[in-house]
Amino acid sequence: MFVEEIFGDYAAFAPIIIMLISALILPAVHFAGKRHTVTWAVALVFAVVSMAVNAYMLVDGFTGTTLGVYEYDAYTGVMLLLFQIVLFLAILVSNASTETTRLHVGAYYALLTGATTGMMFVAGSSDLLTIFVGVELTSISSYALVTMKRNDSRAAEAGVKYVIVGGLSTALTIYGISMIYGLTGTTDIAAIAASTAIDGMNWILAIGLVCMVAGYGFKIAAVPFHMWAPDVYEGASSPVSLFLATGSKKMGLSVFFQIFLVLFVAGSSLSAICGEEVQYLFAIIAAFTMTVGNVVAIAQNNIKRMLAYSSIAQAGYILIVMAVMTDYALASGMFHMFTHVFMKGGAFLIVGALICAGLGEKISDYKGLAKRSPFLAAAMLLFLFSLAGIPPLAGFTSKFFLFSSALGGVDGLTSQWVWLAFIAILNSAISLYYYARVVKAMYIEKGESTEKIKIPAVFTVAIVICVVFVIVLGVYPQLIFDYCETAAAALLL
Amino acid sequence: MFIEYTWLVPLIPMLCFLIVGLLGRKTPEKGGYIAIAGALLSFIISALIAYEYLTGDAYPEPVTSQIAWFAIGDFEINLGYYVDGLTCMMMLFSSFISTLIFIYSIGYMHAEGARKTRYYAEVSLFLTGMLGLIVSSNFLEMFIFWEVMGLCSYLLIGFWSFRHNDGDAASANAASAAKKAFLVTRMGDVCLMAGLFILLGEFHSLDYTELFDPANIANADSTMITLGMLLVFGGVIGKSAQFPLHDWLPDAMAGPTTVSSLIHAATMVKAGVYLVARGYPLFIQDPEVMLFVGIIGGVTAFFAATMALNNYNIKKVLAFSTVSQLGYMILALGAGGYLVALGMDMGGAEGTALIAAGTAGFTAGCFHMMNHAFFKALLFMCSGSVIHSVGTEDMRLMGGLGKHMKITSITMLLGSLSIAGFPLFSGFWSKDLVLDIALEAGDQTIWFTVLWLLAVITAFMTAFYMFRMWFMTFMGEEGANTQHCHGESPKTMTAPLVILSVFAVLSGFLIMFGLDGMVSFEVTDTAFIVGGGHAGGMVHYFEHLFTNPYTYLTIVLALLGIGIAYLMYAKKTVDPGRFNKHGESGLYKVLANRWYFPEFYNWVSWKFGYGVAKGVNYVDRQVIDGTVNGLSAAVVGGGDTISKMQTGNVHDYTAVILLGVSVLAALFVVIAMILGGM
Amino acid sequence: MSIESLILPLLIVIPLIGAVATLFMGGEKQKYAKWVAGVFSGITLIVTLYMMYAGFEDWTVFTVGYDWIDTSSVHIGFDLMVDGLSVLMIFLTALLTLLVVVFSSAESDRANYFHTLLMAMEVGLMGVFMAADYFLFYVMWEVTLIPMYFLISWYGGPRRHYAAIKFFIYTHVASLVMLIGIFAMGWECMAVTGTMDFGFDTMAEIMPATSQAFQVAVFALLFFGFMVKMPSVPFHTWLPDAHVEAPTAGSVILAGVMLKMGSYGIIRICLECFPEGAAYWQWVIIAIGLISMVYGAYACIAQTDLKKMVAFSSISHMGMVMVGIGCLSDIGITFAIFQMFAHGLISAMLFMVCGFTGHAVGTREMPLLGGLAGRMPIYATFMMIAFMASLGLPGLVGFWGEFPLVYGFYEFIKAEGVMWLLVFCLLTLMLTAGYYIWAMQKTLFGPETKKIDLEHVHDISKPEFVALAVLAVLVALFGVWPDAALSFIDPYVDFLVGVL
Amino acid sequence: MIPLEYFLILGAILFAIGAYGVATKSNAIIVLMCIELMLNAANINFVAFGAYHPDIMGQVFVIMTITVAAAEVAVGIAILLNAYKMRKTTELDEDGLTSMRW
Repeated sequence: MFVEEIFGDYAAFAPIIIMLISALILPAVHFAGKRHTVTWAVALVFAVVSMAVNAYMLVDGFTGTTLGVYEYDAYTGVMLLLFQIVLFLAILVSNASTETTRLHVGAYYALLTGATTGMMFVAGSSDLLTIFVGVELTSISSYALVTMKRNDSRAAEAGVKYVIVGGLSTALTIYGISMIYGLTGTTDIAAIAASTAIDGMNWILAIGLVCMVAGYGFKIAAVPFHMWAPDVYEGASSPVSLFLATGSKKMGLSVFFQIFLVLFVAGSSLSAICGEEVQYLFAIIAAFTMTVGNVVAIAQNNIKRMLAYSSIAQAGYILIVMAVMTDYALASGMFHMFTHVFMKGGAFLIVGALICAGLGEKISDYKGLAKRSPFLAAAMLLFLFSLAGIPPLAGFTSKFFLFSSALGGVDGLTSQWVWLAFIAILNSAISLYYYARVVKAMYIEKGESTEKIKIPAVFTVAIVICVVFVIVLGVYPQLIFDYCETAAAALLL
Repeated sequence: MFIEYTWLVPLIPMLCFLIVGLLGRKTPEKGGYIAIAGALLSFIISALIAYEYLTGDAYPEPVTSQIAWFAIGDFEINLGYYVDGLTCMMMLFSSFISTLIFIYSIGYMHAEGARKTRYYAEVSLFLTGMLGLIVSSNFLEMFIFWEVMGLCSYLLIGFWSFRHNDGDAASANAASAAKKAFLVTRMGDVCLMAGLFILLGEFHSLDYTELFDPANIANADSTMITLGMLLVFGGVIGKSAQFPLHDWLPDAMAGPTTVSSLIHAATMVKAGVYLVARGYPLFIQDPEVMLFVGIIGGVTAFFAATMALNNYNIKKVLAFSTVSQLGYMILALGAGGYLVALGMDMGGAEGTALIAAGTAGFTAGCFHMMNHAFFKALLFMCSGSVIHSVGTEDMRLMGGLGKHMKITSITMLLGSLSIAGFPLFSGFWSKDLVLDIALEAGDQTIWFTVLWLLAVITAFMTAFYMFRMWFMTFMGEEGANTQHCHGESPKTMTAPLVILSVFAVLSGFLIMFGLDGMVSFEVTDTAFIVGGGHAGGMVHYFEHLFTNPYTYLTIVLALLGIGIAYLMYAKKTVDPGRFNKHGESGLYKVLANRWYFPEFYNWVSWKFGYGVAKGVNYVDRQVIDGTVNGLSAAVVGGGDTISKMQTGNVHDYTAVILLGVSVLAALFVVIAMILGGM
Repeated sequence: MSIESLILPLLIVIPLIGAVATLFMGGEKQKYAKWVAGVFSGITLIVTLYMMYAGFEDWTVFTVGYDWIDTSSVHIGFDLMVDGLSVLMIFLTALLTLLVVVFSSAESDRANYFHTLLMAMEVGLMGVFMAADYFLFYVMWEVTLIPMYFLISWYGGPRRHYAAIKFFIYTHVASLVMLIGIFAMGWECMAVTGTMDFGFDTMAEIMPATSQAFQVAVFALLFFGFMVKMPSVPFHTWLPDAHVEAPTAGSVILAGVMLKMGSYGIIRICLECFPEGAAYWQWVIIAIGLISMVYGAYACIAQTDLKKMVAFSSISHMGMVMVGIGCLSDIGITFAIFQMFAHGLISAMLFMVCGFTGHAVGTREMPLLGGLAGRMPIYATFMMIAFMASLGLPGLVGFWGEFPLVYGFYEFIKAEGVMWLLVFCLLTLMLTAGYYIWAMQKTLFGPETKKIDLEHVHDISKPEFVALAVLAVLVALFGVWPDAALSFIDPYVDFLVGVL
Repeated sequence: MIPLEYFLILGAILFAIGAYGVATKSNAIIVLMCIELMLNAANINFVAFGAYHPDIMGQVFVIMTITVAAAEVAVGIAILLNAYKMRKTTELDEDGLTSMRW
């Protein structure tokens, strides 16, 4: 296999190495060329190459370990692919977008790539330390990314909020990790799971776990750690919002999977001590997250904020995985993450494209969009209905798998999480209300202007990609679901 | 030979309905001739069938044939015909009178223009219903035609429910009368339907042949049959306008007079009586049912007659009279059936005697039904002729018309004499037979004695109000509208009058020439047989009636009634105002207000119909929908409230995070405690 | 590949092509959209008729199945099938879509989208009635919502936004509850076979053997979803609003076919898979049915809007279907299905007539109307036929949905010793006659109204006449020849009663 | 040997002080410094645990944390400068950086 030939012992690291190279040379490229289009093209090429390499490795079924800290398996591959898709979409539209910075173009792409590198690093880690470092790499890059927006003081404010809340959550995380480390004497997740040093529930364990949940819960914007998200998504430029909502959030979820699923997977000694408690904890967080996300989304008038809350709700849905803790649930959760990338990403792309075209961010600005740009309106309609879970779109299929997992235990039907499934579907119905508001504005209400809208071509390309995947994953979920199942099996072994 | 084609009898009018309905506008007289031809053809076929059947070998066994239609579960529902004596009689007089009335319509409906198409289509459909009902071979089939007739009755009562020549008020009146007719009869129909459920449940079939088989009846649950037949009788009460559902019929006079004549006097309202006669084998299973039937009949006869006493609307008088006469028929069937039922319960020789006596009630009821069809059709057509000519229905505006309308006045006089029971006129024979059987049943229970008494009083009232009507119309000084009289009606109208008057006078004699055998009822161990009974003959009936002292009583009462009417309304030597305080007496008002039945109906329908509906609607809008809207408002409001917590101040965010951590930690421990891990 | 195996996919694909074709017929071309829609729905109807003719003896020849999603834990197939239960519904769908296209041929506001929505709806409805896989079933079930949502909110009345979103969310919640039931079935299947096989046939084998508690619970979940769709009191309030605001075409499809999805689901899924659950909930089903019947009928009386009245009458009639199903007997179910079919034809007529009233006269408020029969005789005739059929006049199709059905119910309650319950049925029949006759008196008869300007009111146009006439003929045809429909239903019910 | 609890309590106190500061101080710089306090609280825990378990990982973690903290503060200060440039304030209160809400 050519990856091994080229990268040798570092084969497992191959996609990351490509990304790192990209991140490192991009400022130089920009410094040398001073042409942001070139920088953009280079970033894009590296992203695509990395994605291709990863895809090849994934399809090929490559597994391997590098330096004893980074393990590439199906799970890693799938998550990497997800992050790379996000990166690809974000980079693709960044050059054309009128929101992104024009001053520090090299740094901008380097940060995007660097943040992705962090995510990718996380996905292959099995040690709390490496996970922590990877997450911080992503976080710190994102703080900077948020502020890198042209002519908008909201970005600055968003950056401040993000960095403060992020810093707090880092502190919580590290404090939690220290507790766990103190109890078990190790930071290797598998070792912690198998550790016999803990002989029962105690306050230290509780605080340690809750602090970690809180710290990483910040990344996925789980309630009550979600409050930064709407502000940041609103303040940041659309490509960055896209990146955060679909990429950074997925990394948080991946961290949850890698830490808590592995810690409490059936049979581990920790699960015997407080497995069920953690499940309930997550179930409650999930219920609150989806409910608050959806209910508050109704009150929003800014479409970016609405999408932010909708992202919170979607994260809540995926947290069902953490409550149920089966590999089927994990597979469906991962699948939902994929579909979420395309539908939420697509929605942010349209918002970004329309901002480029001079439209506002208010939902009322979308009035009459169907007349002004049938394509964008139709695409938005698809994304929103997909988010609401209307068949036969991707969002429905993934929700079908995800919600169905709530009813399944290890051996068939279980009624333990039926209430969670009910909350999920009720939320799903509530979400229809605010998505339909946008649809109504686009299709039914008459706008003041009937002028046709022109958007940059790359946006069109990116949106088309999302549309295609939203439909294809809806009618042919197996394209990815098979990999998700393999990945889930690989992680939970 | 003809009998196999019995299905043609209702089918021909059906075809006429379709032809007239679809193409009638383009034919001469807007389809009138087609309708007449259809009715006439039906009559001819009926006559041929009747002749063949009555002279055939099968007689008196019913001739029936059916095809499978569909199945309700395991129960086969069939379509077919069922011919016996009763069928023949009904078929004949229905199609005959219909033919005459259709011809009459050519004249009467002449001015209606394009609407005539609708008229002829609807009456053809009606005839389908009536004849179909008569030849049906099972209750379900009968019920279908029963309802079709109801529909036609509705449509025809409402014939002028829009764009009435007399203006908007008349339109509204017709519309509301049609509605009332449909709904009131529907109430009965719903009962009938329930009765059919019970019968179907007991017999697993609705074919007459199955239901009238004594072996099957013996197998069935007798309580259920009782209940079923009471419910079936509910249908009769609705259709034949019996107390307490009689009130629709007077209102139904809002339709054209031809319709009143055909549907609301001669044929459709007889369907109820026919149903009792047809269902006789089941009705007589329980004496109590028959007692109930008799009571309803007697009470109706009396009540309706009282209301006719002081009405000024020529058609409404006739309508009340119709109701009253229908009561007679039901009374006869009830009284006879009561005796038969008692006899069957009793058994032995005494029982056989009772049965033999009771079957006369069947004959009397059917006989009166036929006679009534003739004379009431005649009377209505005469009144139609009068109305056609003077343009009003109010008798106070008529008077002295005898000079202007000779034929009409004479034919109507004949009809009135007939219904009043003037000796040797048709009504005399049948009415006295009815009274006779009621009196006979009175031997068994005091109820029937009371009913007989009511019936006798009714006979007196009948004579009085009929001649009150005749005198007010044709005698005395000329009323306001008499001046505008166009003279005698056209030939198409008077010819049927003359023909019918002949029948009205003479049809009573039919019973002396074998009709009693044709509509007799016999009970044997293995079957209930309609028709084929022993025919009494002329001598028997003359002897029977004229040796009966009560006959003379009724004759005297009838003459008395005519006399009083003469004094009051022709000679005007007696002022009717003296007896009713000039319309101020309580009784007069009660009668004028039809015993307050319309008010009662209104009250019931408003209270239990609209009142409840209002309540339901309130619950629907406020409670159920209110909950739904409230929930959604709560969600939206909750969203607003929670979003206000998002203050934009990063301190609050961090505070919430820290609070969240504390709460979650506590929660985690609590869960652990609940689950017993700690 | 035989021609039979193409039929069912064709029934989905043809309208789909129609939908896509009309979608791109904007601008000048939109006036041809109705022809395209007409042709495609016409072909669909022809294929349907061929299928009814060719498959009468053996429906299984049409069954097709393709693997759709086939992972280690889930098996979902693109399975289509047809049988005596669904064939009538498919016929209704094909027929009413065509008639609606014909009836609405005057629609000129964004005509192409209008027809796209109609065709898309046909796709969904066909899918629901043909699906032989729960996933597919659910997908199609939801697919029907979207076109209806847009039909109401684009082409509807003044409160259309409210009505559309209420319809959308209300029925969506219900179907999601149903979805949970489907999940439970899937996991139960997982426990038995090791994979979640959502195929109808697999489920029909496994489910009747499951524990009573499971059946009771899952039956309830599914039943709730179907009940809201039917809709039954107290979850019916979306219907009157939706109907009042929907354009005529939407109402016709909504009442004519979409409501049947609910009862179809109950029979197809609840009864076939959960006989014990059905037995457990039997009285609840009957109670809901009876309440819907009486409540709907009473509510009709209080309405002043013609369409709203007819909407409530749909609730009442579907309540009757529910009662029939609740009997769990041969007769009850047979005629419940027949009633579904009959109501499909009749309510289509009713809504066409009522919709036309609104169009032509400008209002549907009964207090404002009166004496229309004089000015619009043909319209009046159709209205009368529709009303009479709906109130169960013998000789028209409605009667055969009522009389035998109530008889089936009578048999059941007689066996249970609660015969007095029959009173509710009789009361409903009475009230039904009451509100229809009352409505006719108010609108068609009496003095011509002076409250609105009738100067420019015309009788129905040719296309509208054709649509109504076809329905009227069918209403009469099935009225005198109920066996035409019963012969499809009977074999299916025989099978179903075997399961119960 | 000093009991482990003492270190933990010290850490907890530091953590609490930091948390209090984060939640109340209106100056963004001070908030950043409070976050540093919290991180150091964790560091103390790590060092202590690392010492009590004979394990090098605790100290490694501390090094990593310090690095991360440095990076975070660097970026944080840059962001604050940017915010000051844009808004002329670094106050986190009502009249400061609270334009995005609800």
